[in-house]
Amino acid sequence: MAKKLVLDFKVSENRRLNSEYVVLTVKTDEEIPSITAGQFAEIKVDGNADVFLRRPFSIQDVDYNNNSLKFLIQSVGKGTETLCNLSVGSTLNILFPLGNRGFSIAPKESRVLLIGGGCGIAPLMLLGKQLLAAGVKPEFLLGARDISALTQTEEYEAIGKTYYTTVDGSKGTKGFVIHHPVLWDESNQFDMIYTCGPDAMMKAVAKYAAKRNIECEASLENTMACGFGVCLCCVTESVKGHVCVCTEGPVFNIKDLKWQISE
Amino acid sequence: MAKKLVLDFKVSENRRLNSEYVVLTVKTDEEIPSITAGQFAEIKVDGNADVFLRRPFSIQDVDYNNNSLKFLIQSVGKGTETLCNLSVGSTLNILFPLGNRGFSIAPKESRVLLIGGGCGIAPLMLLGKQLLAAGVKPEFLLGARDISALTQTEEYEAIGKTYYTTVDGSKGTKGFVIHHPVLWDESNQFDMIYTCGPDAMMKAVAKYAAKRNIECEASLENTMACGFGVCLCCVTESVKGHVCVCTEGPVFNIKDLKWQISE
Amino acid sequence: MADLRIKIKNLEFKNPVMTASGTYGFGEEFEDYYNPGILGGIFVKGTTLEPRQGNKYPRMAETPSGMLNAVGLQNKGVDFILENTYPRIKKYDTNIFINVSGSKVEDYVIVTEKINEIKSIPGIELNISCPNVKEGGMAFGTSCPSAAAVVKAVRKVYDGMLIVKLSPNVTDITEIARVCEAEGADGISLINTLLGMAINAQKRKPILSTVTGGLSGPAVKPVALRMVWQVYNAVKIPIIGMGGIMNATDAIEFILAGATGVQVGTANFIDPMVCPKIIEGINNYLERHGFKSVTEIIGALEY
Amino acid sequence: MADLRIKIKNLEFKNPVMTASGTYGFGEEFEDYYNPGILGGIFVKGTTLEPRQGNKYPRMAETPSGMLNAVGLQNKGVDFILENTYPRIKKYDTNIFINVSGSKVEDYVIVTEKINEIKSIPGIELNISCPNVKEGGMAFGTSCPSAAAVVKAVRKVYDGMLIVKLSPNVTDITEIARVCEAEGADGISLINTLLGMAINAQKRKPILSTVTGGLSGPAVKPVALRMVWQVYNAVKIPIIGMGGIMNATDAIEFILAGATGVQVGTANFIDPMVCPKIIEGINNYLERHGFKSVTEIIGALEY
Ligand SMILES: Cc1cc2nc3c(=O)[nH]c(=O)nc-3n(C[C@H](O)[C@H](O)[C@H](O)COP(=O)(O)OP(=O)(O)OC[C@H]3O[C@@H](n4cnc5c(N)ncnc54)[C@H](O)[C@@H]3O)c2cc1C
Ligand SMILES: Cc1cc2nc3c(=O)[nH]c(=O)nc-3n(C[C@H](O)[C@H](O)[C@H](O)COP(=O)(O)OP(=O)(O)OC[C@H]3O[C@@H](n4cnc5c(N)ncnc54)[C@H](O)[C@@H]3O)c2cc1C
Ligand SMILES: Cc1cc2nc3c(=O)[nH]c(=O)nc-3n(C[C@H](O)[C@H](O)[C@H](O)COP(=O)(O)O)c2cc1C
Ligand SMILES: Cc1cc2nc3c(=O)[nH]c(=O)nc-3n(C[C@H](O)[C@H](O)[C@H](O)COP(=O)(O)O)c2cc1C
Ligand code: FES
Ligand code: FES
Repeated sequence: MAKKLVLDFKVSENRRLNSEYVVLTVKTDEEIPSITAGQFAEIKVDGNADVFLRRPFSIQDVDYNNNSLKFLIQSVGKGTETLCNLSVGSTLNILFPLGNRGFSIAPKESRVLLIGGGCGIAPLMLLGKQLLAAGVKPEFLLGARDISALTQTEEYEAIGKTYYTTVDGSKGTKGFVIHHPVLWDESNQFDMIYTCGPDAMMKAVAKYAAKRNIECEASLENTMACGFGVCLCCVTESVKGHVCVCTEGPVFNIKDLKWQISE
Repeated sequence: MAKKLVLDFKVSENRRLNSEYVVLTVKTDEEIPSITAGQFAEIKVDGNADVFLRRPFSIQDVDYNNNSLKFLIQSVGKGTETLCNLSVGSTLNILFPLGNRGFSIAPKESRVLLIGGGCGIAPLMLLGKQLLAAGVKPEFLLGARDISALTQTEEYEAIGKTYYTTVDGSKGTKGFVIHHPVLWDESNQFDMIYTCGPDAMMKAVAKYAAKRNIECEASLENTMACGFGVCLCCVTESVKGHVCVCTEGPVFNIKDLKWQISE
Repeated sequence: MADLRIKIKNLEFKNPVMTASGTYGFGEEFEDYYNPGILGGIFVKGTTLEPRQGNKYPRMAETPSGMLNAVGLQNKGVDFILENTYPRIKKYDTNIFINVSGSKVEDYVIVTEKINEIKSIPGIELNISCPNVKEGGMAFGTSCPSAAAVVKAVRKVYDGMLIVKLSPNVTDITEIARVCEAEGADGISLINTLLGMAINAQKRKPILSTVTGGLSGPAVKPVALRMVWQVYNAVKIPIIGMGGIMNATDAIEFILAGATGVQVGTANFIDPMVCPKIIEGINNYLERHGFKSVTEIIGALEY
Repeated sequence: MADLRIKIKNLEFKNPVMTASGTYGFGEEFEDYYNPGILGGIFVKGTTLEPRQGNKYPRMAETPSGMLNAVGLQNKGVDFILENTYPRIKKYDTNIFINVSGSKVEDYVIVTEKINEIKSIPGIELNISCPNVKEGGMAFGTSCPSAAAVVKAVRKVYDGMLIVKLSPNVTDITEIARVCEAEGADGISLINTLLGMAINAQKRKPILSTVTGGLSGPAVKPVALRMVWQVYNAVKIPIIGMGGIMNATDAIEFILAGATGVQVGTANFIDPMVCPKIIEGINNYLERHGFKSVTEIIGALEY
């Protein structure tokens, strides 16, 4: 994995997707090291007296030619709200790339499904691109509350076939991702499932994969104080006991985790 | 005194005078109550994680037609630095008018001298204008480190005759305000001296006035937590014991204060 | 509209939001902003037997998410307050509590006896936790025997509601709370300020004239919440919680931890309208979560 | 360049800036940013006799200007650390201290005996102040007899430098410091975290799996400074001060209050480069104010 850096970036674009989501593009003068999908960054949020620690975000995309990174940010609280309202030109101090284990790239020709919900779709975009580059055709299954919460659909569709579920049925299948027919049509044989999103979603997906003996990797979003392995706050229970999500993950093979079984 | 208000203002101008000072003009939709020179406001500083309490500033000028106030702000720390960098259109929450005792207006035809240093010149501008309106011709004696620290000179000169001292002699008399010849030429008989500025300056002026039995009012800038009389943190020793600068002042007749004698 | 009323013994408070001693004056300074009568209660500035000049200036230092104060119980003395100040503010349609401070047990007793004469004052808050006076004050609140002695002596002469205000500067807050309960306190309020210090590095001097002072504001909220929760699990009498409450969510956290009522202190300095906003915010929370009365969430923390 | 060296007993530290236990791992995670060998010292994560899994997730809550943690001394046990981790980090040209924790006096003694075998480790920091474990931990640091018992037992078997780390959750920090000094401690470090609590009002649940946790960060700085100053005036052995140090000014405040060295904790999470910045900032301060050596400002507060 690349050396960790702490760099100042400038916001070069703040694209609002809907009332909840923005995509922030940030640029720096330094060269961006090679990023593995699933790796994340810890962003320092200035200008909000109520935010003390950095905030972790998956790297949604990277442009090595322009030294730029993209983040998909969902406004859920003080820090994300401040980030969502940043104007172009603002400076952001970013610690990256973090996470010693990103998603692994399935072998050529495998059939893979990338299942995401909420801001958890972010790392799947870079993963999709890296799979494509490695000769694997990704398919996406994205879930949301309703159609207005499904964002960047064209961008995902440009990478691979994309299925949708919405809780209210306003787009794709009605229900949660786990209810989508692509998972239940026995003619579909997935070799690998990647997932990132709300805990309940990932657990349902993990159960599904475990039952069918499909390789499955999940990217966890435990609350973090440091993001680089020194506070021991972000642990998950693994077969090896407590391990730090920030350094031993954030991506785990579900076989190494205990949570999906416990339910 | 007018009812205290807590209102949102918009910054309508941020005029930088030099590396240290700006003049902020702020506007609101509500009507501004009548302000007595010497009264101040407590400004909430947003966007700086290190600033917790409001910051007090003298009202340098008021425009009742435009519902606007002017503040002269000297960057000396975290809060003032943030204020000095505010862009036009920013919102400022302001508690005002504070201070139950502003400067008293000398009787018509009196000869008065307004002695200020540093950001202490701020309330003297409004005082000068209110004196003029009451038929008293104010004279100013303004002191600074050097010529570059003397700001708004034209505005003061437009109100009344203005004398200067600078520590390095780059403008006016070399030295501190107390060394200016206008104070030592026995043909000058001042009926009233008003002063605001660094403690050492005000004490020297108070001593001078007390010795000559000249009426003298000083505006104090004690550190404050609330600004309206409920925390009891801003006290000064008066002949009546500890009194709150924010409610019993900020302007005091030096006869009521103990500090100028103690030295 | 949810039912915001709470009760401590037989005394009703129209809502759980009260103001903390030393941060609200006698309420009069807030009249320009709103009618103090809308509050659940007003706890006035620490009152002593004799008038006190308090400590020398400077008495205040800003700290990260908080402030230190070293006011040192400046007040005009109980006689002046009962004769001059109280008659002016008793018009407020709320419960006014006098915060009683002293440096000797006898002083506490005499002050309380005087207050006991005025039956319209529903209660007192016994301040055994002021960190800013040389004698007495916090010393009473930091050992069980001395806390017991003051509460016992005061209880003997006082018929009204007796709330004892505890110091957080102790190893075990529950043992102090328990002796106060045992000696007849009707309620416990906490926390007073944490003893702290601030230094001006450039001048190499303490910022406060007294070197140390009392820390308040959001910085202390985690400690305050913890102590409220500990005391809630240790005594049966009601608790009034405080320490860093800035908004309705903070207030609700204290109530969930076990407080029947809350006091708002330092926040009054920053937003004079904070108390009405908190009252409204608590109501909104209760409605949103389907509670009919604020009493349903007292100590309702699930774990 | 001012002389930044300090000494505790005969041990020299190249500068007063060290890292606080539990906030710096074993230094290796910082190698990408700078060479940990530039530090005055590294205090590694709390080490116990047996490996410990620590507490359940969630272990962290952000609070105003601070955070709560409830890690609960997760570590691989003293044998693993001495055999596997220490050999990897002993290359750093700085003083590495092992933070020793336990739930029984015997455990502290056995761990210390093992460390005593490795003469290249200059010292230990006896953690009698961890608020996040059910047994032992903070309990040792909150009463004089138990603090005395641990320090005495460990001193008997340990030849290296013995720093005792105190808990701020006490009524009188000076009496604890004095017994540690009396039992042979070579230095005192303080403060460990303040016991606090955080609540999710929407879910009506504590945020931490353990309900309470340890508060650190700038919020605690006023309390930490006050305790360093009190202990400085109570004992003769050197003090290592910590609690909310975020920059050089904060570090200098601790030194002025009486600390010989400082530890930086939570700040490492927010700015991994904070320690080198603090070292540089202290040097700049000393040069600007005309001091030749940092030792000139230890306890140099004027009042
Ligand atoms: C490895 C990793 C990658 C992430 N990637 C993304 C991403 O690409 N896009 C994105 O929008 N978000 C992402 N997150 C989540 C993001 O970090 C949090 O939403 C953010 O920290 C919340 O900050 P806040 O100040 O807005 O919320 P706060 O005001 O601190 O809290 C608001 C609410 O959110 C909850 N919350 C805060 N952090 C988390 C968390 N980590 N997990 C669950 N609940 C939380 C709080 O408990 C609270 O209820 C990621 C998190 C991790 C650990
Ligand atoms: C009634 C009144 C009127 C004032 N009018 C003006 C004005 O018109 N223009 C103006 O620029 N300033 C004025 N001040 C001073 C102004 O309030 C302070 O400079 C400001 O609060 C500093 O905030 P800060 O966050 O920048 O400084 P901080 O970062 O908090 O502190 C920086 C340094 O300034 C010192 N300091 C902070 N406040 C004060 C104070 N009140 N007195 C002395 N030293 C202080 C601190 O001790 C510290 O050394 C006035 C103060 C009062 C009480
Ligand atoms: C300036 C100031 C003065 C205070 N004076 C008193 C007092 O006289 N009596 C008392 O019991 N508490 C006093 N307190 C403590 C508060 O009542 C309250 O316990 C403490 O500030 C914590 O609450 P907060 O964080 O909401 O301010 C004072 C606090 C401040 C900030
Ligand atoms: C996540 C975390 C883990 C900690 N673990 C330990 C520990 O194992 N042993 C110990 O003595 N102190 C531990 N501490 C306390 C710190 O060493 C330090 O005393 C405290 O955080 C105050 O300093 P700070 O405000 O600079 O962080 C820990 C603190 C944090 C935040
Ligand atoms: S977030 Fe600190 S160890 Fe993972
Ligand atoms: S600043 Fe609070 S009383 Fe004057």
